[in-house]
Amino acid sequence: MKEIIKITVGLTMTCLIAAAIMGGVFIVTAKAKKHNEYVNFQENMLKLLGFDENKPAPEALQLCTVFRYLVHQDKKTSLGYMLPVQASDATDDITYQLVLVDIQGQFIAKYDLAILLAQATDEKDREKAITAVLTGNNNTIEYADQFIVAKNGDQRLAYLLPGKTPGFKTHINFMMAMDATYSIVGLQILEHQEDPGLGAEIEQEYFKNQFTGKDVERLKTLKVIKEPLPDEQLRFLERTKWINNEFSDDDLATLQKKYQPKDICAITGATISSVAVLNGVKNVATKFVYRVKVLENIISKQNISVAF
Amino acid sequence: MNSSAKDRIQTAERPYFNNLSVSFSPHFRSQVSTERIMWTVVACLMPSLILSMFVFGLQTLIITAVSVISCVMTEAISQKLLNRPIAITDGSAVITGVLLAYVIPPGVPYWMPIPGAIMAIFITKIIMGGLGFNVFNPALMGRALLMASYPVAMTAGWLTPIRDLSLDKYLNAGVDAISTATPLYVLKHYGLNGLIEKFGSLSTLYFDFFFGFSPGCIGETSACVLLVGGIVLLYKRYITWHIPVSVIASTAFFTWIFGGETYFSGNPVLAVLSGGVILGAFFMATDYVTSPNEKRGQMIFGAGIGALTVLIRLKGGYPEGVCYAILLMNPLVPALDQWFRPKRFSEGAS
Amino acid sequence: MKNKANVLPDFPMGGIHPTERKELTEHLPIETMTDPSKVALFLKQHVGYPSEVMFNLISQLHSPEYYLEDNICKDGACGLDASEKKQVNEGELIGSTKNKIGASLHAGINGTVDGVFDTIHPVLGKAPAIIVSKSGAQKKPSYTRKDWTKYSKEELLSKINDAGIVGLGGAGFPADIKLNIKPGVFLDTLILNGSECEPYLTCDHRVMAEYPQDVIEGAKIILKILGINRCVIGIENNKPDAIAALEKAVADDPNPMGCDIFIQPLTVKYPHGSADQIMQSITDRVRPSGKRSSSIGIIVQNVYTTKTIYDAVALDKPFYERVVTISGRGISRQANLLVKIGTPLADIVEYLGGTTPDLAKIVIGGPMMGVAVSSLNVPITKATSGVLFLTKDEIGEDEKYGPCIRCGFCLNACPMGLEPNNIGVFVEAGKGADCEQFGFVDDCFQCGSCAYVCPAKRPLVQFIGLARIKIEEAKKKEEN
Amino acid sequence: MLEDKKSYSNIFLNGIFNDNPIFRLALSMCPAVGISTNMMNGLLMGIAVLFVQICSSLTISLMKNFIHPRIRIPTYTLTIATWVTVTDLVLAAFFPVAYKSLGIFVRLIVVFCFITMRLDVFARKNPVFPSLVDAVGMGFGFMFGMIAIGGVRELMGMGTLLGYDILGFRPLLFFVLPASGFFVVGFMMAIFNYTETIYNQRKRARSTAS
Repeated sequence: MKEIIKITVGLTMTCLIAAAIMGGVFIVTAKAKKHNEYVNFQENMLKLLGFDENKPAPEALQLCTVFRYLVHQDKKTSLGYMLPVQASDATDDITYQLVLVDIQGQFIAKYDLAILLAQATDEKDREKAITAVLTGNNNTIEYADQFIVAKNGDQRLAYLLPGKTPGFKTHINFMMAMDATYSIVGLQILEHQEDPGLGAEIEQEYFKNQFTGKDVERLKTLKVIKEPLPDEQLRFLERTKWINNEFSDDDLATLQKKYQPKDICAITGATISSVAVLNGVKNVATKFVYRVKVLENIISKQNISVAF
Repeated sequence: MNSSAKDRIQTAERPYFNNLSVSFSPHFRSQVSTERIMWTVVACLMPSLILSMFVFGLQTLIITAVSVISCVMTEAISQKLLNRPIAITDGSAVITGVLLAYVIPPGVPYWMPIPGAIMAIFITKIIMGGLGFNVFNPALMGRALLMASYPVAMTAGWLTPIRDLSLDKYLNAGVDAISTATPLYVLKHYGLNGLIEKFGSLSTLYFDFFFGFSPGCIGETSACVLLVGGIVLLYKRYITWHIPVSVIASTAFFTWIFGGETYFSGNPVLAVLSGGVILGAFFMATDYVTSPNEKRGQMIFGAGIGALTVLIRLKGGYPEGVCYAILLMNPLVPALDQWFRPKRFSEGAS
Repeated sequence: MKNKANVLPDFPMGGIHPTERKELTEHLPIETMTDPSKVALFLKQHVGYPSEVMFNLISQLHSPEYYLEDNICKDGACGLDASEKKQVNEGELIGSTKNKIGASLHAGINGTVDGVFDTIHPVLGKAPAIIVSKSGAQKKPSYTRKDWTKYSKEELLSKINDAGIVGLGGAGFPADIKLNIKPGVFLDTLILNGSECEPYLTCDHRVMAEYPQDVIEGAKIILKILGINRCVIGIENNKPDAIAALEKAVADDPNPMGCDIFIQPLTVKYPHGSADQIMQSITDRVRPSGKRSSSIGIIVQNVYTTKTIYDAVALDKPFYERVVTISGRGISRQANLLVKIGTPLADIVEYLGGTTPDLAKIVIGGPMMGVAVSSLNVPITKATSGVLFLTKDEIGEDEKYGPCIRCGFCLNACPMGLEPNNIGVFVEAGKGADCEQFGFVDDCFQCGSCAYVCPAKRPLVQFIGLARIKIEEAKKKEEN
Repeated sequence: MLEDKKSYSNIFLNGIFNDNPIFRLALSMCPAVGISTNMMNGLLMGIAVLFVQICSSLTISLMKNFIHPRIRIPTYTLTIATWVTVTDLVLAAFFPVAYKSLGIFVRLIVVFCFITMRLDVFARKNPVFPSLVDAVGMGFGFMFGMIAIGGVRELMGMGTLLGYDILGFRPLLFFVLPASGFFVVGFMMAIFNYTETIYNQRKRARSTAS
C-alpha cells in the first residue's frame, strides 16, 4: 500500500515538473511561433503578387482578409461575410462588419463587429465577435473559407484565394491571385505530397506560370492537354529563373498574348496531378467570382464603406 | 589369426588408367544444360528485337546492346570483386540484359539501361548469392529502379511506330520521333472510345497489337512474335504451360469482370494483347529462379500476377502493372513452394 | 490390371526418356566367352551399391584379416570351403555361408584355388576375393534336364540356395530368401521384371528372346514356391522380339500347371525396371514407404533370375556364369557375353579385341546407376549386368557443376516425389539433416533421373545420399 | 566507478562505433529511413536527438535516486516527451525552416527506443558526468549515421550535398524515395560490419605479433 502511494506521488511529481517545464517553454515560444506562421503566410502572399527582395512591396500595401462563415440561425442557414470596413470614427483603424446573405444572394442583415483588423487573424477572437452580435436562439457558426484583398492605396491590386484540391496522393494546398478583372495573376503551391520527379513538378515555374493571364471565362473551358511545351513558351514561363532577363517588355507582351489562350500542357508522366491543380483552380476561381459579384452588389446597395 | 592366413594376403597390383574418369553416376546426362537453356531463351527473344528495330528505329538495337553489355560487365566485375567464379558465359546476364531493354521505352537516352543493369545484376542477383538465389526477377528490379529514378523518361519515351518502311524515314526515326501515349495510357484515361478515336477501329487495334504496330516498350509490342518465341520454349519443354496460361487467363478473366463500365463488360483480348502481358507471361514470370516449382504453385503464382496486373491497371497510378505484379508475387514463391510440395510416391499408398 | 485399349501401362510420377543406345547389342545373340585364366570371386557378392559407401568408403570396410577370421559369416560373406591349393572343377562349390543372408560361391573354371586375396572392387575399392587359377584338364560339365514338378517347396528353395542365386537386377539379394515368404503373408501376384530400362543393357532382353521356355518354366517354379498362380511379365515395349518369343512360349507351353502367365508390354520410360514403378504400372498398387513389396501382395523378380532359378532347379546347374552386356563405343566389338563370374575385365577386353583410343570411362552396370572404375582388374560379380566402355562423345562434357537454377526438371523427373533441387541446395549449405521436409529421402533408390535431367549437371544422387546419412546421424544423436 | 580519462573516451566512442544506434543496434530505423532524404535533414535530426538525449540522460542521472524501479519506463517516456516537446516548441519558434523540413519526425523522437535504452542501461546506473559522455556519444553516433545516410541519399538522389550542386545532374531519383532508405541503411551496415571485421583482424594480428 505504501508502495502504491509512493509510486503515485512520484509519478504525479514527475508529471507536474514536466508540465511546468513544458508550460514555461510554451510561454516563451508561443509568440514567436505564431509570428513565424504569420510571416510565412505573408511571404507567400507577397510572392504571389510579384514582390520579393528585389522588388519590395510598397508601404501602402494592405492585406484585408474577408472571411466567410456559414451561419445557422433557427434552422436557417445563411452566409456571413466578415468585411473589413473603415471605422466610422475619425481614426484610420479598420474594423469589421458582418453581412448576412441568404443562399440566393439576397441581403439579410449587417452588424458591426467589435474587432480590429489585427485581431482578426485569430480564429477564436473572430468567432467571439460574431456570436456576440448574432441575435436569436441556437446560433452556430461554421468557418467556410476566406479570401484576401490586397490593395495599394486606393487601388485594388488582387484577390488572394487559398484553395485545396485532391491530388494524386493527398490534398494539394495552393493559393492563387486574381486581379480586379478576374484573371489569374499567379499560382503558388503551398503543400503537397506528390511523387518527386513526377507530380511534384507542379511546383515548377513552367507549370504554375501557364495559369497566369487566364481570365475566368477562359478558365471555364480550360483543359489539360498532353502535348510537350514549345521551347519558346518554356523559356517564357521560366523567365524569372534567368538572372539576366532575356525578354524585353515588348517581347513579354507579345508572348503573353500568344500563349494566353493556350490550354494547360500537362506535366509529362503526371497528368493526374496536372488535372487536379487545374480543377482546383477552376473550382476556386469560378465560385469566388460568383460570390464576389454578389458581394459587390450588396456592398454598393447597402453603402458599406469597405476597406478595399 | 594364424600366420599362414596372414601370409596369404597380398595387395593386388593396380594398373589404373590415368585418363579414365571415375565421376559419380549417372554416367551420361541429357544434352540440356544451363547454358543451352539460357541461350535458347535469348534466341527466342531475338525476333522481337528485330521487329522492334523495324518499328521504332535503330535506337532500340543500341539500347538493347547497351543493356546487355552493361549487365554482362556488371556480372563479371562483381564476381571478380567477390572472388566468385566468373560465369558470364552461362547467358543468364545476357537474358537479364535483353529483358531489361525490352521493358523500357524506345525513346529513352542510350545510357539509361546502365543503372538498371547494376541494380538488376549486382543488387538483385549477385548480392543475394548469385544465379539461383535471387528472390526477385533481376530485369524487373532494374526496371523498377529506372521507373522510380527517371519517371519522366520512363513514362514519356514512347515512339510512334513506323508503318511505311521507306529508308529515309526509317533512318531519321530516332531523331524526330514523336512522343506519344501508349494504348494502355489512353485506355486508362480516356476509355475505350478514346482508344478507338486515337488508334482506329477495334479490328485495327487488334491487328496492331498482335503484329506490333503500337507504341510501347521495346520488346513488348508484338504479341505475335513473342508468342512464337514462347511456343518454341514450350515445345522444347524449357517451360511448362502452367504459368503463361494462368497469367493470361487470369488477366483476361479479371479484365472481363472489372475492366468495363459495368461488371462483365471488359475487353479481355485488348487487355492481353496490350502492354507486357505476353512478354511477362512467357519470359518473365517463367524465370526458373523466381517462380514456384510445383504445378499448383505455378498456377496460383500466375493467377496472382494476372489479378495484380488488372488491379494496378485499373486502380493504380500506372497504366501498366505486369512488372510490379510479377515483383509482388516473387517473394511469395518460397511460401508457394512450401505449401505445394510435389506428391510423394508413398502418399499414393492406401 | 490396367487394360485400357492401346494404352500401355505407365507409372504416373516422374520418369525420363534417356537415349536408349540399345541398338549396339540388342540384335547380338548370346556368345559364350572362352574361359579366363583366373577368376576372382568376391566373398560378399550380394552387396548392392549403397551410396553411403561412396562417401565414407574405407572406414566402413573391414580389413582383409577380418574375413579370414571366423567372424566372416556374420557379414553375410562366404567363407572359403576348399582347403588350400585344392583342385576344383567347373561348378564345384568353393565358398558357403552360415549366415542366412548370403549366397554360396562356385568355381567357374577348372583350376586351383589360390586363396583369399584383396582384389579391386568396383564399389568398395578393395575387397577380399577367392582367386581360382586355371589349371589341369578343362572338362565341361554336362547338365541334364530333370522333371522339377515333383519337388516340394522346401526342396526347391534349398536347390536355389545351393546354386547361390542372387537377384540379378542390381542389388543382388539372395533369391531363396526373397522367395521364402513367411506363412500368413497374403500374396496374389508375381511380377517378372523384364523391362530392362537402363540404356545400353540388353542381357535380359537376349535371355528372354533366346530362352523364353526357360523363363516361363522358372516363373512356374517361383509360382509353385509362392503357392499362387498369377504371374505378369512386364517388358518395355522396345523389345518386341522378346515379347513375341515369351508369348509364343506361354501359348506353346505343354504343361501350364494351372498358372496364369501374362505378358504385359510397358511404356518405354526410365526407371520402369524399379520394383516400385513396375508394381505401380502393372497393378496400380503403391508400396508404403519403408515396407517391402510383399506387404501389398506382390513379389517382383528379375526375368534373368527366373531363368537361373530354372537352371538351378531343373538342371542342377549352380550359378557360376552369367550373360553380361559389353557395350559402348569404347570397345572394338560389342557383345552379349556369357562369362564366368569373377572374370576380370581385362580378359573380356582381350577377348573382344581391345578398347578404342577415345575410351573415356568404364562403367560397371548401366549408365544411370552403374559404377565407374579405373582398372581392368575388376572382376565380374554376380550382379553385374553390363560393362560399358564409353567414349567422350557418349558421356558428354564432364565439367564442374553449376549452381541450381531451380528449373524444377528434377521434380518432374523424380519417380519417388522427392525434391532433389532443394536437397542439393541444403546439403551444399551444410543443412543435410533438415532435408526430411523434401520427401522421404529413404525412398531414393539412386535411379539418377534427377541428375540426368539437371541442366546444371549437379550430382543430385550423391547429394541425396549425403542427406540420408546426415538425417540418420541426426536421428542417432537424438536417440543418444 | 569510471575514473580515468580512457574509460570516458571509451564510453564516447562506444556510442559512435560499437553501439552505433543505427548501424549496430538497428534501432530507430523509422526516422533513419523517413527523414534522411538529404544531409541537412540528417544533421538537424541528429542535433535534435543529441539535445534530447543529453537532457534526458542528465535528468535521469540526477533523478536516479528518486525513480521507483517499477515505474522507470513511464518516467523515461515522460522525461523524453518533455524534452522533445521543448525541442519541438523551440524549433517551431526560432528555426521555422528546420521545423518545416523535420515536420512530424521531431515528435517521433519520443519513441526512439535507443534513447530509452540508454537511459535504462546507462544513465540510471551511472553518475552525471559519465552519463553526459554516454549521451553525447550516442547522440553523435546517431547524428553520424543520419548524416552518412542523408549524404549518400542526397548525393545519389539529387546530385547535391547540403544543397550545393556537386554532380550537376540527378543520378538516381530512386534514392530520394523511402524505399531507398532501406537499401542505403543495409549497405552501410554491411560496410560498417566489414570494416569492423578487418579492424578486429588487424588488432588481433597486432596483439599476437607484439
